[in-house]
Amino acid sequence: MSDLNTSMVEQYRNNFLKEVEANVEGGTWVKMCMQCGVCSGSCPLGPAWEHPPQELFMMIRAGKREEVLKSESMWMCTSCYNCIVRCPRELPITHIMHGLANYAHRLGLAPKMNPTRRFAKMFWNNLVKSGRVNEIELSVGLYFMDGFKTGVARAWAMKDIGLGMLKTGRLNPFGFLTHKGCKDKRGIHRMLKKAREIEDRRKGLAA
Amino acid sequence: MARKEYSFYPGCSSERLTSASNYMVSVESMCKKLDVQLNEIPDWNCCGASIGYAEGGELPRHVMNARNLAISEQVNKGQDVVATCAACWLGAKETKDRLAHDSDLLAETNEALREAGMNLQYKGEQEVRHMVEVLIEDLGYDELKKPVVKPLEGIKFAGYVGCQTNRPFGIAGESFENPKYLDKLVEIVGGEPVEKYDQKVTCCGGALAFSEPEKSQAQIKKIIESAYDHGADMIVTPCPVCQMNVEVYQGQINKRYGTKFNIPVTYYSQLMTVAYGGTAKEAGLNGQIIRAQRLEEIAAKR
Amino acid sequence: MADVVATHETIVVVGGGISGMTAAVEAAETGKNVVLIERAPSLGGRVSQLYKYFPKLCHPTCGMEINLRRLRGNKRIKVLTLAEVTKIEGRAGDYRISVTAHPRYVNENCTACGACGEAVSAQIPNPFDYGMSTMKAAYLPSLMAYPQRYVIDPSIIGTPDAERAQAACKYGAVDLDMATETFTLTAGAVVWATGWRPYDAGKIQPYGYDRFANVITSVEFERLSDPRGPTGGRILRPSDGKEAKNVAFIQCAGSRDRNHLKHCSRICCMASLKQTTYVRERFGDDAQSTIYYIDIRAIDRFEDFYQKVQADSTVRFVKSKVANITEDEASGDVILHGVDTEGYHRYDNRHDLCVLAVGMEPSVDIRTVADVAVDASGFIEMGSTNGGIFGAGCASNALDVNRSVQSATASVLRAVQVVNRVAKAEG
Amino acid sequence: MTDMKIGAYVCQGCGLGERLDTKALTMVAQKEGKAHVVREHEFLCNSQGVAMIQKDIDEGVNRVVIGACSRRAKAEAFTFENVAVARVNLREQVIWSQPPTDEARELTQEMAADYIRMGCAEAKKIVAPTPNAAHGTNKRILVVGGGVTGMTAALESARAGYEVLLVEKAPALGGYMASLYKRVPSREPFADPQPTDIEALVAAVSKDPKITVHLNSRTTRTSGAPGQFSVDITAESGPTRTENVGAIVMATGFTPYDASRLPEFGYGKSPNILDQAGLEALARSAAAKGEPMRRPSDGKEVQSVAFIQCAGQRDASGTHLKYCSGHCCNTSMKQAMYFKAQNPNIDTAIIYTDLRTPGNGEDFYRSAQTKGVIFTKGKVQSVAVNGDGSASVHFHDLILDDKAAVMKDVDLVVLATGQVPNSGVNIDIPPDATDVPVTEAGKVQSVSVLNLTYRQGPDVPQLKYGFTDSHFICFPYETRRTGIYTAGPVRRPMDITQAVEDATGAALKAIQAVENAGLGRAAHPRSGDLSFPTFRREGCTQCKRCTVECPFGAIDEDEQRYPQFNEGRCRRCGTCMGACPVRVISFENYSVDSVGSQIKAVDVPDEFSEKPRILLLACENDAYPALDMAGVSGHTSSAFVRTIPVRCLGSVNMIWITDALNSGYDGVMLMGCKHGDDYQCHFVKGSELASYRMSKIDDTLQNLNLEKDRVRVLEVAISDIARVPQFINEYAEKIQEIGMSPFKGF
Repeated sequence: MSDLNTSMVEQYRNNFLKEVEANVEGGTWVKMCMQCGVCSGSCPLGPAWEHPPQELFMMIRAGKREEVLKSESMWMCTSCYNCIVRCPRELPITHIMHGLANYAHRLGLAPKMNPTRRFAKMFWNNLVKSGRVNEIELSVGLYFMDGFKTGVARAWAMKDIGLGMLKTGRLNPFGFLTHKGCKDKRGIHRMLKKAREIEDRRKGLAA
Repeated sequence: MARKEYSFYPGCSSERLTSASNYMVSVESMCKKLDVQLNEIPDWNCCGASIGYAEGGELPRHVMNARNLAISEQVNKGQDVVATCAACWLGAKETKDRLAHDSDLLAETNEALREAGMNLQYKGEQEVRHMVEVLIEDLGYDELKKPVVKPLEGIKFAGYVGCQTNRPFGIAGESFENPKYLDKLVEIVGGEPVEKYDQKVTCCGGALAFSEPEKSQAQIKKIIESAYDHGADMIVTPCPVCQMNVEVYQGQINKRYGTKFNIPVTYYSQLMTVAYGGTAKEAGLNGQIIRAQRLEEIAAKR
Repeated sequence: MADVVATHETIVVVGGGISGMTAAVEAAETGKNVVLIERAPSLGGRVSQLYKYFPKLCHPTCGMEINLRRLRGNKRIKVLTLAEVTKIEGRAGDYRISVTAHPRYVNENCTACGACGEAVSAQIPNPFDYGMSTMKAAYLPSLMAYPQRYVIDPSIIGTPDAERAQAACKYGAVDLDMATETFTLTAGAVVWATGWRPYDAGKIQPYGYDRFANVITSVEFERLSDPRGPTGGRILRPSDGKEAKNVAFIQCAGSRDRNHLKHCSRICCMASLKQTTYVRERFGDDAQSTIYYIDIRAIDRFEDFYQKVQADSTVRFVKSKVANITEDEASGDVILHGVDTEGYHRYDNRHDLCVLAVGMEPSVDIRTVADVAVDASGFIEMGSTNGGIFGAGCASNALDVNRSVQSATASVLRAVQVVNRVAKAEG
Repeated sequence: MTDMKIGAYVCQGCGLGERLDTKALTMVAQKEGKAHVVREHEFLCNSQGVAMIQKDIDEGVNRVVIGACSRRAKAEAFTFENVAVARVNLREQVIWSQPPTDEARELTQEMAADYIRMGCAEAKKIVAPTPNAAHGTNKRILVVGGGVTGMTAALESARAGYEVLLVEKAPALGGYMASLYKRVPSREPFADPQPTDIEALVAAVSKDPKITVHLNSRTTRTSGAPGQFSVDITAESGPTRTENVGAIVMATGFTPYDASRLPEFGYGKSPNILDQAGLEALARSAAAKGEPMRRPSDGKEVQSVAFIQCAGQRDASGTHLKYCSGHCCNTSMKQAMYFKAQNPNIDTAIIYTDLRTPGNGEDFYRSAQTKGVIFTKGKVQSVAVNGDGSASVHFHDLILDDKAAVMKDVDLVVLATGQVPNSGVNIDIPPDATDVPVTEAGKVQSVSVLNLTYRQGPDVPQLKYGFTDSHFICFPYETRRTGIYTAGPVRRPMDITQAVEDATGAALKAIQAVENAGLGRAAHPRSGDLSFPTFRREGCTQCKRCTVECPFGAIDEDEQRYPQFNEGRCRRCGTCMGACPVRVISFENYSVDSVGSQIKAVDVPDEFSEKPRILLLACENDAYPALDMAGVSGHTSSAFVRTIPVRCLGSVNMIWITDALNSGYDGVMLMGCKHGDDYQCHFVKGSELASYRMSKIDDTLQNLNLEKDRVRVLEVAISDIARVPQFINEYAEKIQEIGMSPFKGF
């Protein structure tokens, strides 16, 4: 998909940093980090990070392209924005993590089976379909993404919650059929297609 | 003519028969009592939510939000956009913020917007605000106190603010680590806020609730435990994602950790509706999976 | 203040801390007439509230004694305490300086015999201890106080306490009719040495200074360690008076931070290194100090001190900006959360006490008083743009004591140049 | 000299009247003290009290004894023109140091009586000092060194109206700063390198009518004292001229640490490995040619640069410089910006352990990052030079904890080496010494700068690592050579901004020195003191102790090998007086006799009285104030102690102690300041010399066959307010324990 994957990276030189600056949301901020680690310490899922944000920034500067882009770490971001508000250098860390994940995902380097990556993909496709999220379709789809059997098992495990939601009128059992979504679906699809084109052009990614 | 009018962005989870429909119900009742009119943005679309990043990327997410804002600028002229959902508010506000500081991104956004119907163009004319902001800044605590007829006496609430209503923008004048407005709202409706509730801005892991359940449920456990430790009867929150996560997974958490959690998780709008004399139905209390009995009792009182 | 004689050849020094006192004596010993204006009731400023100086670990009162002797013995210096400069008008060689003098309610007859203090019953918070202790409402600001005269706190004026103080004084030194005075001084040049104030630690929300009793500031820790301080130097923590043997020091508390002060306050690293020696001095091998830092800034020969502290087995260094602090409500202990970025180690460290090495900001915004160029942090910029008004010490930059005194000495020469020009012109 | 007329005044204020029989005290003054006039007063320090004394003075009283509060209080009230005043401290150190009980009354009164006796005895032996007629009046300032520090000192002095002589060894003014391409910014927004503007500075100095510049010249002989220095200025071409100046600013700057001592970093192995000075040269020549910066080895345009911080600095092992030069982090950032300005795509990496950019330097740091300068926290292990002229930097990445990190094929490596002071000869190192410190070895030359004719050596004493810094935090300009002030990197490692500030401060001190010399007044810490040491030539045995021990090198030897006092250089500490075995040195208001007679004046009860007497000689700078504050704080201490303040323990002459013991004192205490590495003695060596002399006291005690404990030397700080009375009481108990002195009543 992209020749970027074949590009050679020298350790402790700027070429990977430049790649990140060009293609990752908020990437131009990576060089501003002073390695204080307040972000790493502020993440609610901290222990789940193999490489916390400030370390990822250092790895980018050190040219560790593979380790960074193939890492599970940035997929641990819960978008809580703790890191952003505490960073003494005002780095938009949350967005950089999203940007790295998105970039790795688009390059096809992101871990295939990472659950968040898969959920995010499914979530996006779900909302794009009608312009609005179809919750029942999303959750059921989620249960069954690894096939029928595991799906049934997952659904069963979740049945109490599901029933609770149904009973309280917070889940629409017939949502598959009745979910309407936006009127201007075609417009939205065209719009998103265009947006994707523009972004790929900017990032030198083949659509 | 209502005393306040806003261009309203409800968001996916506020639709009928969705996860936050009860929030929606109570917001409508609350606004009626406060004489605030919400004009829904026609054919609004999803904000993309923060989790949309992986597949959606940067520009498409901005475009989604820009579409809503552009429609609002076109239809609900001169009104501030108000959202009730933290994610919707943040998504829209972030887009406004980024486009205001990045002309290239603005141009690209409008280029894509042209592909959608209603020949839209985003200008960035309208403020994007959270319902709580509107209540505190436009009406003010005193105004919010006036309609109270049934003070929620004797109920102790843990004010759980969560992340995205609080960071990175938050409510003006409040700190990121220890915002006080929820507690103030609780006081206004006659309830008792939990002092020193140390988990009030802890992340519930909502974004990862489906993909990393054990991790997000570990977060939720902290949030609920502290509420119990500080003697709370209920948790109150301004965020539909927080509400759902903290409420619906208590059963699973009990299984996982052998805890006995069973604490109601309510919305500020539900508290206010009841305090303002609304019925349990008007307050969407029937939407609670864990019943908020104390509130229902008060609502039932003549 | 009719007795203050000032001319176009007079140098007015604003601020009676180490920088201002230095400026005053250096100028006077160069043969210039000086009016020294201090807002507090006595000279000494912030350094007099320090237990020890780095890197020598000597005592501020030692140099203070010498400076006071130089000052007492010099007829060229007129000292005004409890006085504030409200406006400076004019130009180099010809300034008119508006001063507001607050009443001390004690005149020069005072012999500091202490009778009024014994007579008064009201207790007030002691600013010398940052409010960590209280004192009588008729008081001698400190043992080294100059002028060596008591002060009656305005809060008891009009109460029987004040009457008692007056009755107790055999020398007619208590004068309850004193009132605020405003007057104008003439001067050829001004040395502005109003010093610094600690950054408001409450603004650093993740550290909970406003919520947790055992999170204190570095200046407060100086008082806790000082035998003349509120705990008699026995490092007792505020929540329960327990000995604080396990102390955390957080560097850059407010400094080097776009959310707070963008500059580096220079002294904080050395101050914390020094304060670990207080813990060591007090508790010996039972002491445990941990310094959480981004970069240890021990420049020039201060490096020796850093290396000395590094060699102390009771001191740990963690390369980390602490993410946040939580309190263990049961014990009152503070728990610091964060990541040691040297090799990525997560920590949740429990300490008896946490000391925030708070940053420096100018204590007075000079722009409200005079038209003077300041940098983005409010420090007076060096250079000729300011006519005959010269910044000295921490009013001009974040400086340690030694550099402040240097700066004060330099500012005196700049002031001398102005008044010498005037003298030449006036012949 | 008119005959002596003593007036003794006893105050009754502050409780003295209630606690003491002041009438009896005036009697003591009259009968035993031989005071001509004695008076009591209920409030001596007020206007009437002072007027009363002045009246007596007008009527002939020329020695005044004030029995009131400490000499540290009410100094303004009790100063009288041309009259010697003896302050008797009845308040802080008598009534406030004794319990206010009836039982204590008798001893308190005895104490007061003794102090009155001592006060009268002192008054007899002192006169109000008058300045030496021989003081110098030359007000010209000599500045040695024509770099930014020296030029600033010269210009600032001239602007204050003083003549300046500027001596520079090089053929042109400018110094190290002139070799810089640009300087670290000194103004908002602290974002970009700034022109040095050195040409403007040189021009200003050159055209200033008050400044005379001598280039290609050195100071080959310096003698004299403040207000009257005589200096030989020798030009390279030969001729020497002698000039007179009043004070000297030494601004001889620094030399970059010799990078060839860093082979591990490849210096010398490839022309592409430079020190910071080398990089400045490269940048200047490139800019001059209007060309990009190229690799020295092959002229290839530079694509990548690595900066190695702390190269040969902060080295605890002692192989290289132990200290941090302070400016190098900012300097490397500045130099990295040279490259970013040339081409933003040039890789510039700064490898550091602690980034040190205090104050607004933080803005400069952020600016460097914004420009794409990359900062890596790491410890460099080695630099390997590759065949193609590029280099590979091997280091331990401290963040990623990678011990085998490598920065491959960089075109240039810049070593941030430190500043070595050009401080001349280290007079404390004997010429034949083998273990010379790195800083010495690091010097290009170790020839004298000032060539002082002083008995104690040709240059200014060095504090540490060759720097001529002051050891006093509160007094940065204290040098041990009065009237000679050092400034800039020779004093302490520093950057340009600090050097300019430092030069201005040093210039003020030099100006102050000539002004005071002209009035015969002493310099800090006894500022304004008019007394000065004199000696009885006929009594002198030429033992030279005074010339060796004077902490300020104030005493030379004349051609007949007699001590030659240069009071302009003297700080009036009295160390010479303490050193003199034949007691021929004295001051008008402080002498072996003035203290000795106080000691003798004390009434020593016989051995059956159970009333021991302990002499306490206390340093007036720290111990004495501590004793005062102990009194103010209500700490009580033994009533058997009699305290005499001394200018410095260094001024304590052995005879005082032996006299005291011989005349029946049961013990002698000395309280002085800390000595050693972190000395707190205001006269630098005083307390150290005292402790050295006292180490020999045991023999004396043996000869008298007295117990060792009869003499005790203590180090106290001014803050030892609670400890000082403890020391006294512990010692008093010790004396009780060993019993009364056998020498009583002789």
